[in-house]
Amino acid sequence: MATLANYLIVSGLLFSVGLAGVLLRRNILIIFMGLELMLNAANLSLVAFSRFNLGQDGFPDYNAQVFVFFVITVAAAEVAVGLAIIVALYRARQTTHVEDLDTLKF
Amino acid sequence: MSLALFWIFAAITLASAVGVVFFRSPVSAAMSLVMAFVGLAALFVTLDAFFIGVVQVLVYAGAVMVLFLFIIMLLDLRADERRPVKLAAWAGGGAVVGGFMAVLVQVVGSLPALQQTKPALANPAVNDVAMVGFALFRNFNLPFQVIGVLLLVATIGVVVLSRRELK
Amino acid sequence: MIPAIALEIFVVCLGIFLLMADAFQEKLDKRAIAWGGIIGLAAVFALTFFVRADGSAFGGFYLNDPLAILFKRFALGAGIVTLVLSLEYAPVLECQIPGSKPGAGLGEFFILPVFTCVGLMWMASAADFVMIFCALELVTISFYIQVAYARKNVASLEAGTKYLILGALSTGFLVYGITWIFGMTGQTSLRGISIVLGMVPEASQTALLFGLGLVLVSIGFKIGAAPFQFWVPDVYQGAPTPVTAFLSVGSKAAGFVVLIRVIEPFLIASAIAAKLVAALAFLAGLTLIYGNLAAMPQTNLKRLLGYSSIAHAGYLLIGVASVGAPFAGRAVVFYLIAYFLMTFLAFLVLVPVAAASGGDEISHFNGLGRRAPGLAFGMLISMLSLAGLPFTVGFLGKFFIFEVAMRQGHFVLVILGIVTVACGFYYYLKVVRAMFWQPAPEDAPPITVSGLTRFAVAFLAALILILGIYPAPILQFLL
Amino acid sequence: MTSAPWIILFTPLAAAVAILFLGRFSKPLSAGLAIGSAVFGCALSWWVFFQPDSADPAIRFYWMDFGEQLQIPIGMTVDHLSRVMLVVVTTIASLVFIYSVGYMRTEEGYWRYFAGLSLFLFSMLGIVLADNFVMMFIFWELVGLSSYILIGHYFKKDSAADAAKQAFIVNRIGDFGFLLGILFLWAATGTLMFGELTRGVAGFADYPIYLTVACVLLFCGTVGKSAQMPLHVWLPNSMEGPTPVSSLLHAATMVAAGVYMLARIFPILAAAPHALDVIAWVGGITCFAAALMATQQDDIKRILAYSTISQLGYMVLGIASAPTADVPMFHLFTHAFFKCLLFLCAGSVIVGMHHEQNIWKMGALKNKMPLTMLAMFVGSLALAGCPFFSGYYSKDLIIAWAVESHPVLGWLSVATAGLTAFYAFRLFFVVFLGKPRGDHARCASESPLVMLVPLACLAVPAFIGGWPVIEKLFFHIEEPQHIPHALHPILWALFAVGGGSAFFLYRGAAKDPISIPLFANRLYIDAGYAWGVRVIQDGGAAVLSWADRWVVDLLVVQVPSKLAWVCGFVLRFLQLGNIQAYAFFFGAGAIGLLYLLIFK
Repeated sequence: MATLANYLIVSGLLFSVGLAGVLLRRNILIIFMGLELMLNAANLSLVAFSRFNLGQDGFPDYNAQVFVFFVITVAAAEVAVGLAIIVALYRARQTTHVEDLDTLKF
Repeated sequence: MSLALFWIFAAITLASAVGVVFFRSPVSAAMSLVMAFVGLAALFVTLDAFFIGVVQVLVYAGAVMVLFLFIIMLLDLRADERRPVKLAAWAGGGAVVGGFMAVLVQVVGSLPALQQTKPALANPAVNDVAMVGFALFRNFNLPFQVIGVLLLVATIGVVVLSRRELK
Repeated sequence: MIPAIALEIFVVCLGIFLLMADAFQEKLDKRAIAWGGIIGLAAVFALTFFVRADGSAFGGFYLNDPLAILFKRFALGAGIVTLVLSLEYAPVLECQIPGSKPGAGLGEFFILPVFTCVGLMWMASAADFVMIFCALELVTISFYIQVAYARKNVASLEAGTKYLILGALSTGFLVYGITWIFGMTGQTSLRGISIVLGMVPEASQTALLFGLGLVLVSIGFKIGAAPFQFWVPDVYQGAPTPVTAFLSVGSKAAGFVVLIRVIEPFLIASAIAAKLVAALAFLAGLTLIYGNLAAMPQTNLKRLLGYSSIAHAGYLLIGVASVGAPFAGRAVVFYLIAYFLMTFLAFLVLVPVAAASGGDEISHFNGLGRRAPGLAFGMLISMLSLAGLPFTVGFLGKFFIFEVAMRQGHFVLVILGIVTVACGFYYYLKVVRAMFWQPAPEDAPPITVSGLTRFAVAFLAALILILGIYPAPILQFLL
Repeated sequence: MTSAPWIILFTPLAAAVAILFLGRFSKPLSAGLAIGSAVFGCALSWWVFFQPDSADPAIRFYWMDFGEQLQIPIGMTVDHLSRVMLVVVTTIASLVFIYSVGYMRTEEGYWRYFAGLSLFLFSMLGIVLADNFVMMFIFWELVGLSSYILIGHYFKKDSAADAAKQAFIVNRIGDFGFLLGILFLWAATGTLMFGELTRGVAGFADYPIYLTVACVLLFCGTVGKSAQMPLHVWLPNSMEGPTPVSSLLHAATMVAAGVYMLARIFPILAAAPHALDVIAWVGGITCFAAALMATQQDDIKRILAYSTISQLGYMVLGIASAPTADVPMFHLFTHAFFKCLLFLCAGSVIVGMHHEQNIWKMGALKNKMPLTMLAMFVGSLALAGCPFFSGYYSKDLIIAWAVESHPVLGWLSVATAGLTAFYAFRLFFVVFLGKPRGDHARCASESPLVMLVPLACLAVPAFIGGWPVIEKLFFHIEEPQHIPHALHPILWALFAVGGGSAFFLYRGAAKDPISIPLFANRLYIDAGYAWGVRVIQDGGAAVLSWADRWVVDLLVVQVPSKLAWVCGFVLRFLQLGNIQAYAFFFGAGAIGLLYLLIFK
């Protein structure tokens, strides 16, 4: 049987990989994918916690699953708005590369 | 058996996630991300969260990734593939990720319930869609409304930001 | 008496009504929408005085205490001033959005702040991490859109992208943090956490602190605390000016309300509380130093205000780090009100001057004392108050903060605060110097100001002085 | 009686507001309002002064009241100290206001000037009457603000605008210390009322270091406001303002505020002997060094400015060495009159000379301006410490106490007395004797009556202000017991030597180089001073006034601009504009915070 630690480690690794995507990739779209991975990692932990720490009635804490549902919804909305901004940016600058975005600095 | 399944799905998820970071082509990265999401959905299922698993596939693998691919195609993002890799950026990013993982390992290692295995459910055949639904519409009514307003705002935003000419 | 939630319902209905009016009344002058928003929000503001603060509702998601009511007013006020600013800014914005006809796209620009305002109001009442998350995201996503709104202007888009990426990063940290707090306590509601916190085993505290730390990182991002503040100057500079103002006042204030609410249950456990206060004090010191020092070489006023907002977050964090003192909460709230007045006043002057002079560099303010004495006087009061000169509300804000910090023994922070106030004088007086000691350019165009803006400038300036001399009404109100 | 102090305080404010709205329509109206309010306040102050003490002289209400935690009262102290100060401030102010009518009649910004004066008077009276630290601090800042307005009166002139800014900023530096000191005391005692503080501090005797730090921080306020070393730089530069303003600034208001504050908290200081040592040294050194600087200035107002710094040094030294605050207050009292007189005379000379301020372009004015000369002579004698003139009594008292409690500083101040006589008469002889050294000096003319009457009025107290009969009326002073018998003869001799050498050196001097032997001597002192400066900055100025200017430059121009440059430089590494760099800092910061939270 997989233990709680297994799930938490997998989730933590997933979060770290997502963070690595944000920190290492220079294409805004892929940075954005990294951010989605981070949110998903959090979701995995949430579900794992809810499944491993059962309530008094012997069922998982469904409140956590509702939270996961909200996170997914918000993430989808964020993706929609984010991609709209990226498209607008591409139309104006013909780039999705972070290093080209440096007019505002110092 | 279930442990093996867990590790298979975990391996698929993590490997695909690493692929997102390392594939040069955005299309490959996006496809890899789809695999990660599917693997994750499977992991949800191993945790008896069938509803979340389904939503994960529907929303992420179905809608979000299609959006991503669509944008990648629309913007034709093959042009700026070849840029020199910045060693300093990779070293710095790697250090931060490494540091974060180190903290995380410490934290997970300190947990008392580390080796805890899945306790048995009171009723293995529980209808978790219904349970989540009850929780959502009874307890979480207010946040649900907030999310509704959020989606409205997001809709306005997408229209405003991506229309060629505003009316 | 009406239930508190009705306030948010009214504002949502107002937003939807304005949206419908914008969509279906093609002939409608877009300015009417802004006026509708201002009047509607003002009406709801008036309604807040008929709400009784009677505790929690909606299964513990919604808190309805005096602090929440106060910040609902705060959010509504911020929304109103933002719409006033937007009206003044509309001609500038019109050139920066692709429209098929004059006034196209302005309607949504006036409507989005209304929805942001709802988000801020919900944040003020959020008593559960789920609710905090949802309200916070409503605010954040609406800000993504508003920051990038002027999409023919590359700076606006760049600012939008930066805010989007870093904001989403902070959201990731927030969710992961909430996850760990939930994992260790089995609770998402702040009240529930405060109940079970005593029963959490010693060994779980590391993980609990880990989750709390991640949440702090995310809130630190929202309030612009160092080292999570890097987005602030860039985004403030690039965003359309009314959005900058809203972001710097509304978003920051809501962040502080959430911060106050989130740390409250954790103060029960003394081991956690000590570490928490130490971490907050550390953030406060870092933020003070960064915000004040970095502001010194700035020449762009919007960017300067960005750094200034970081600096003020530092002073506010000193107040939050002094939570043990009986007066600390009120000191923070008073400071936020002071910050509201002086920052909005600065933006109210900035918008017409920038529109007339064609830019928001400090040099564009040269000779404003002669060109537009009224506006220059408003700016003078704002700058002096931001710098913390006595007889302004900004001075009292700092005074109360330092007072509570002294009581809690944060001597180092107080000394740091006072030293950085001196830096503040340097960069705020740069603006004053430009206005009164530099000659106006030869071809300086006349500055036109609408009556509404004129009124708002006079009103805020008067409030700064009156509350600076006699703050008792506000303070008694906070009791 | 109870409402009189409130009326005294708010009359000038009302006048200032009225002038602000009505003054631009009529010059006589603005002057009349200002003078009327000042004279009225003066009369009322004298009346208050002669009232018997009442049981509870303080009247107060709460400005902010939150139960136990925070109460900030606004109240009036009408005790012995504040009554004396009230009389001095309002009397001097009335005379200066009247004099201003003559001085400013041709200047622009007439109503602005009088509104500023009234505001200034209001702020100063607020400091005098305050019964708690918060109120004092507020008026303290208000004095700074109104002096900023007045010094910068000719704001179109760059030097005036810079001087105003400098005065403001340098004062702020001192004020930060002051504010911090107030907070320290508050944190320790939980009260801000002067009366209660004394009791509160008594319970704090076990923490001498804390109390010392608090007192030294409070003293920082004095260092800024009363122009003590090293923050004295703003005062000579503040001469850019109109001369009556300098007079007001130097005699009774602003600079006196610092000394008055120390006198107010005298019982607290008495509990912190180490802080008193610091105060004594700062005062003694300032006293001596400023006198040295005064001996080699050429600008008539600058000589007087350094003289003020030196005299303030005496007062601060007096605070630290005398057993009661009455000793330095006595000197503050006499100094107010004779210094005001000197400045107004200087103003009269300047007007007569068509705004020429260099003493080496004056000369032989004794024939052209006999009345001014007479007044100036009285003032100089008082300043120099001539027996039977006011300055003699008060200054010798401070010197006597200083010799008793801090011998080194005491003898330094004795030496300063000789220097004082020297520079006072150098100024007098160069300006009024010898031959005219310029066209302006040849065609100078006596000032109008409206300026001469205040001179006459001031000459009287400058002469008799120190006589024992008057001293008894205002102060309760005792003489030190153990001073050397030779002290007074030495002081008389020093007065004679200083005055005499000035007479011989400058009587007929055509231009500065006649002081060549002295010049060498001055360089010798300067070299010592400049050496200290050179330790910090390679090179440095060789002349004291240069060093002076260097400090100005360092404090007000160089440090902020260099700091700004350094910040900009550092920021270019952090605020790169690159999202990924920001994300990196974000992540690193997050790890740092987590580390701090979890493992520390």
